[in-house]
Amino acid sequence: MEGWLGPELWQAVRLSIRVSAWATVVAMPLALLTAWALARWAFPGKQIVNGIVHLPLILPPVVTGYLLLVVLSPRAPVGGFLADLGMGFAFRWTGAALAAGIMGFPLMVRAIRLSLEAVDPRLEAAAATLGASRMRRFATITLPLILPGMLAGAVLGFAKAMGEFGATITFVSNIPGETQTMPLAIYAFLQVPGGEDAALRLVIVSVVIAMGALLVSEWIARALARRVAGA
Amino acid sequence: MEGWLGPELWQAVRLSIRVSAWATVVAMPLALLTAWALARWAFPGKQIVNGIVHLPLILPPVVTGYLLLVVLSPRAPVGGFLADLGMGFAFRWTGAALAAGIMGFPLMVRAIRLSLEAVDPRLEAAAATLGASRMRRFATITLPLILPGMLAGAVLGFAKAMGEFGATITFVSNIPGETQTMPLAIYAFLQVPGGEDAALRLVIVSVVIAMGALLVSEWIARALARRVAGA
Amino acid sequence: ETVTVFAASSLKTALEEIAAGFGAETGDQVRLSFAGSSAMARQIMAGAPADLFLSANPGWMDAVEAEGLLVAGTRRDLLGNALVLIGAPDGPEVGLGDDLAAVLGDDRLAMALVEAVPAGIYGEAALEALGQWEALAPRVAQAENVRAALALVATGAAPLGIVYRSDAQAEPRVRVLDTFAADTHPPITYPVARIAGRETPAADAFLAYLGGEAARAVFTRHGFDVIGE
Amino acid sequence: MTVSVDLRHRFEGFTLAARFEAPAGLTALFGRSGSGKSTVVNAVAGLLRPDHARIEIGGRVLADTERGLWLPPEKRRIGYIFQDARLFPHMSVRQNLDYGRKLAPVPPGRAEFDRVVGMLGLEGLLARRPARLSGGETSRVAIGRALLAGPEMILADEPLAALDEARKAEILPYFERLRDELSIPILYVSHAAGEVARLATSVVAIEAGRVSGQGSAAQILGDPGLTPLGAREAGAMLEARVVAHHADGLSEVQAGGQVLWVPRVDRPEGAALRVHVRAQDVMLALVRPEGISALNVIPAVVRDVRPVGADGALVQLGAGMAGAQSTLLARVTARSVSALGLRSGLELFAVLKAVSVARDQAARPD
Amino acid sequence: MTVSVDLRHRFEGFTLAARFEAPAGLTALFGRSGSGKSTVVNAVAGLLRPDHARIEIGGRVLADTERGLWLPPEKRRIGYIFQDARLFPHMSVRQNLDYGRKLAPVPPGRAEFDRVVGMLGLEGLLARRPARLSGGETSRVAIGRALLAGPEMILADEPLAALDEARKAEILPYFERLRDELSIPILYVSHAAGEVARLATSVVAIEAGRVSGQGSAAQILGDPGLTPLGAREAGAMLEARVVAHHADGLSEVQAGGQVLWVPRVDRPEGAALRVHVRAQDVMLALVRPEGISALNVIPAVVRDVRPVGADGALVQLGAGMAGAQSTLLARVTARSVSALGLRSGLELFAVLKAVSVARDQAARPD
Ligand SMILES: Nc1ncnc2c1ncn2[C@@H]1O[C@H](COP(=O)(O)OP(=O)(O)OP(=O)(O)O)[C@@H](O)[C@H]1O
Ligand SMILES: Nc1ncnc2c1ncn2[C@@H]1O[C@H](COP(=O)(O)OP(=O)(O)OP(=O)(O)O)[C@@H](O)[C@H]1O
Ligand code: MOO
Ligand SMILES: [Mg+2]
Ligand SMILES: [Mg+2]
Repeated sequence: MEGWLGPELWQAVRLSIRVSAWATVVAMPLALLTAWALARWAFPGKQIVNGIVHLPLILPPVVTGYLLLVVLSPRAPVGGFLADLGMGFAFRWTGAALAAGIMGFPLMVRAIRLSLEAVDPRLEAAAATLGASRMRRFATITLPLILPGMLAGAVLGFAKAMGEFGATITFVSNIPGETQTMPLAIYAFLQVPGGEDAALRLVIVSVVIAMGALLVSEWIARALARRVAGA
Repeated sequence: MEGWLGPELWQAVRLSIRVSAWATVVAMPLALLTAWALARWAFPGKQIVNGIVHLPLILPPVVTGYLLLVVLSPRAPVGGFLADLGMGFAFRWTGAALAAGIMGFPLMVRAIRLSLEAVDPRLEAAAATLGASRMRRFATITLPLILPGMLAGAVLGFAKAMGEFGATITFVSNIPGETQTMPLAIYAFLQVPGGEDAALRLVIVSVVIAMGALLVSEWIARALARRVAGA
Repeated sequence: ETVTVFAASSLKTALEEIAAGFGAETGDQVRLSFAGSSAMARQIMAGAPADLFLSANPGWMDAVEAEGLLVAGTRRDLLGNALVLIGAPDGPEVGLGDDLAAVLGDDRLAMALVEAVPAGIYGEAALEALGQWEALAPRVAQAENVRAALALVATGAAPLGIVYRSDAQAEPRVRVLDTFAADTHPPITYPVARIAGRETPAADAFLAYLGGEAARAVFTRHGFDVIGE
Repeated sequence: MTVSVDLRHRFEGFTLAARFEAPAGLTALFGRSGSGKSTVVNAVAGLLRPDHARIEIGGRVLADTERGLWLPPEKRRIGYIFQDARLFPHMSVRQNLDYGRKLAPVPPGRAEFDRVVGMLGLEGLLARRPARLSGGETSRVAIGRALLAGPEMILADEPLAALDEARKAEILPYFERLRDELSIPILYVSHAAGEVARLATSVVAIEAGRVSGQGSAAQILGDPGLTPLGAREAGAMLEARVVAHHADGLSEVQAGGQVLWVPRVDRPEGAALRVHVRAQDVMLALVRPEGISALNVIPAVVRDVRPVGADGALVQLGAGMAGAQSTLLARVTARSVSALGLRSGLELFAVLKAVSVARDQAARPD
Repeated sequence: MTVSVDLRHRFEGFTLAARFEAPAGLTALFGRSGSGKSTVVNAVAGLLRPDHARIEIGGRVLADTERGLWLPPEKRRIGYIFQDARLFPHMSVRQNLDYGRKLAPVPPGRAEFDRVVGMLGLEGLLARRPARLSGGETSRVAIGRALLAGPEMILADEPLAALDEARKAEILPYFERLRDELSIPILYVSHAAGEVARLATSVVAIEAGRVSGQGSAAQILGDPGLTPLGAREAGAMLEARVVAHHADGLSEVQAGGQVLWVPRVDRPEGAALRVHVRAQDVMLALVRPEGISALNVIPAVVRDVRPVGADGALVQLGAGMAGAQSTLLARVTARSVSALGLRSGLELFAVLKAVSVARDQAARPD
């Protein structure tokens, strides 16, 4: 594969996987919490949180990237503070992961929330009568029952991360080996006449990877469904 | 509003709403059918269909736009044929709607599919024993029960359409009054020094519209949930 | 009559002003579509309803020409531009003679995509000519286009950047530190041409108008060189 | 209409191989928990497609897997009362009730709707969603929904299990009416003796997926080895006829030439009915007892004495005039067998309290 | 441990205002469908938070809304057998059974697990998911899950409704053991007379959200006006003691100085037990009948004759020696009342078949 692509593109492939995986993994617990809050809690400003969650979907990606840049560039207060802690995002792969995670976030939250809303609260009540604390009910009843939704959210988030372009390039720009994910490399190729061939190779690779993830997720989902239907 | 924005931006706002609304409305039945097929049918090549549905998420939007251009441009066989029928998409607002619809499609399908998988098949079986045909079961049992998922899908699709940029500009270009949606207008403003102000206005308008749609959807969802919980 | 012009995004402000003037003078409408040159070239090759193409880059105009889509004899280089080094208004006084890599330290130099976007390609060539590229290459943050590179400097994300003079001129949050000599990079030209397919006298008129005095004044005001007839 | 069922199906760890013919009327499906009753009913409904199946109702073939015939559930015209209710959660009680009704070829009218709603006590609940119903209310709506679908056959899977006695007593006559007046075949799963004794035309006992016994209700309930209700409920099923209703609230009926006094029966004089006399309620006396509260003292002859369990016996009696004899069953202790010297041929008296033939055990015409 | 419950709650169209004290033992909650039984149980479980509530168990206050006290369900240490089972669909039967067990402060051991599994007949189903269980299997698992949570109180909402008689007979002794040996208070919703007669220490009758009657099982079951089981099930509750077990399968018990023969009772000699004698099973005779199969002929005196319904009467009898008298009830027809001239003070004989005191109606010590 590396031979077919050349070391530079191969680097983009590896980076994209890393960025997408981190984006998905780190966003998941947050998405879960957010989905829980939106599905189960009543609190003032709930619709505002809901709106903020959807923002990355509503805004053109470039705008999202621009907002990230404004807030998190090393010269900005927040970004400077984080950079001082050694946790800067600007021009680093972590920033690419952040952008990808944010762009996929609404998709993950929605999928999880739909699952949460489908969980029969009477089962959680039954667990409570058996002595299970709130935490344990969540871990043993709710979580297993929303796994399909979490899985769907993870797939959507991962796929989105694999394809994210606008916010990423605007926020962390295109630094080979650091922030040049596959979509950025593809874009660059498409900007020059005759670059389609190399772009195509990357497209194929990215489709193959995402399809692999998709297949794995479908396989797990089937296993989960079988588990509930009875082994 | 028009005064604050000026006629040109106002045009972009109206176009964006039209494009997003059409994209959502037209994609919905297709998304429903696709979700149904993926959730309920077993057929060869199912995972391929599943993969194709996810493609717009996986691919950088520019690539999706490029593929659309290659297939549907008036010079391409398919695009030419459609153009002859007067149904061309290229460089028309219908093309912008198509691009937006395609980009939001995986989100819609997933949301509907999650809801479908949560429907208790025993209820459909009960309806069958009462004499309801497959179609009627779908219309009277399944459909009402997946309305929350369809609604979630519609919101995601609409929000995505409001924000879609890469595929649209690549496919149908940025023609004021015809294909220049809000994200494209925002982009254009960001390309010139001092355009940030106008861009910001458009961002605000697009956020307000999408939030409005979101609020309406949440409101309907609550009404639906109340309906099931008992009036 | 309506004339549809596909033009590089960076020309937006100037062209809108000129189109308004043209409209007032002739009563014809000019529809301006701004996007990346690559996208528009591809669209034109795919049959987009453009009457005029104003590219930020001769390469894509060549590609369109190779397809035989230009009206013969209408292509000409309309505008030129200069490449400048920019920095924050309150930043240190830096020139192209300085060791930019040393100035940057851990920071980044903002440029457009160095292999894909003309401003980036030109910038790389110029830095190479100045013998600075090798040291700077790992420090470059490549933005989607010149405007995005400008934004990196304007927001303070990068202390230095390389952009067109025309872009830098209108951005109050940056300062032009130095200008690259024209011979350090390939000439920066914006070719224009009539697209074949639609006979519109208005398009021909607008093409002519772009070379006229009124247009020249506007372009110059926005920092472009107008290349003579 | 005869129902003929022949099924074979394998679940992991459970094999169903059931074949039975149910004559017109109500067929009770009996069997312990997990024996396969719901599986049979699901197959008849068309919801479970067994490995092999042949199902025929009054000549109409619903399924014949050998010939690849499999009518989908919606073509079978059944009213299925599910063990787990399965109300439509997004519809009001009224909409649930109307669901099948509107699809019936001849939709039950307004009057019928009101009658069913009244019988089931659903008047106040019509606007309610299922999530806000009590357990019994839920099963009542499920019953109504199935009955109002205008079915040609009813499948009832423990329909009354969640209901109180009073409510059961209100619903049972409706099933009788369906069975008798509309002659709709009914497959009825129940563990409740009273229901079966009162309703069943025939009984099919299922054990671990196989039919272990099958026959008329009289046969099955008269044989403690067969009846799945337990020895307490074994008894005789007498075919009787109403002779007269008396002012003191008793009805006089005749069975096999023998007069029986029972609490008032809701049938016109002359009507046929079935009386279920539990073996447990019959006392035996060697001499006619005098001055007792039991109104029925019937001369009888012992036909058979069969030990049941460790401590008891079931005594089969012939009663009434020769040629029109009824069979009665009496359950007595082993001690009484020896104390009274019970043996075949012994002439004695069967004593039965009128109130033992309780209202909810009487009454069905043929 | 006394359970004291005082609840007020309004649903749209339904108001609950129930207050009762349940003494140690098993309290049966009776009432028609929709009367509010599950609502009461849910409040006691902590799943429904009523507008006003005070719930106390053996001095432990679970809820007192006046004082803002509301223990969450998981702190109440209850074993709730839900009317709708509510098994966890993603867990095997074994995992369902283990769920509460692992959370108990003193988890029931392996032996207890095996005993419950055996009693409920779940051995073959431990690896199965709930979706593949039959209706009765589902409710059996629900019972096991609650029992194995090592609860300090049991709430059972029609736990046996979906089960066959044989299975019920296997499970009932387990509830008795919980009640007697472990003295766990039990709130038990049921419509089944046999269950209640056998299990209940006290009975609370609920009607349209209010407590309409409340008392010991003997009181409630002895009063046909009160018993929600219907007149058929009214009867006397005799406190008795096992005298001896005899070789012919009968047990001799003594109640109020009077010997009673009943089918073998599973209690040691000397043990106390409760015998439920249904009024319907008692025959009256003016002279001691001879040569009859009924083993119990008890001299008695009529204390009261009360008409019941249009056609019958309930006769209250004093039996046994003065000072240690028992009260018996007999249900007879109006015709017998006049034929025998039944009136207060009349001396006569109560005749009762041993087999009428059936196994599943006997036996509970105090
Ligand atoms: N969530 C609710 N909202 C409104 N009314 C309700 C709700 N839950 C129950 N009810 C009503 O309250 C009454 C009591 O219900 P409950 O479930 O306590 O009855 P129940 O005695 O358990 O009856 P069953 O024997 O039928 O289970 C019923 O009339 C029922 O319709
Ligand atoms: N989907 C399934 N997969 C595997 N086994 C099943 C499935 N459904 C039912 N069974 C098993 O088949 C047997 C028969 O089930 P069925 O539901 O017919 O019992 P039933 O007679 O209706 O019992 P109950 O009185 O408890 O409702 C049971 O042992 C059950 O565990
Ligand atoms: O237009 Mo996109 O959606 O990520 O660049
Ligand atoms: Mg069943
Ligand atoms: Mg209830």
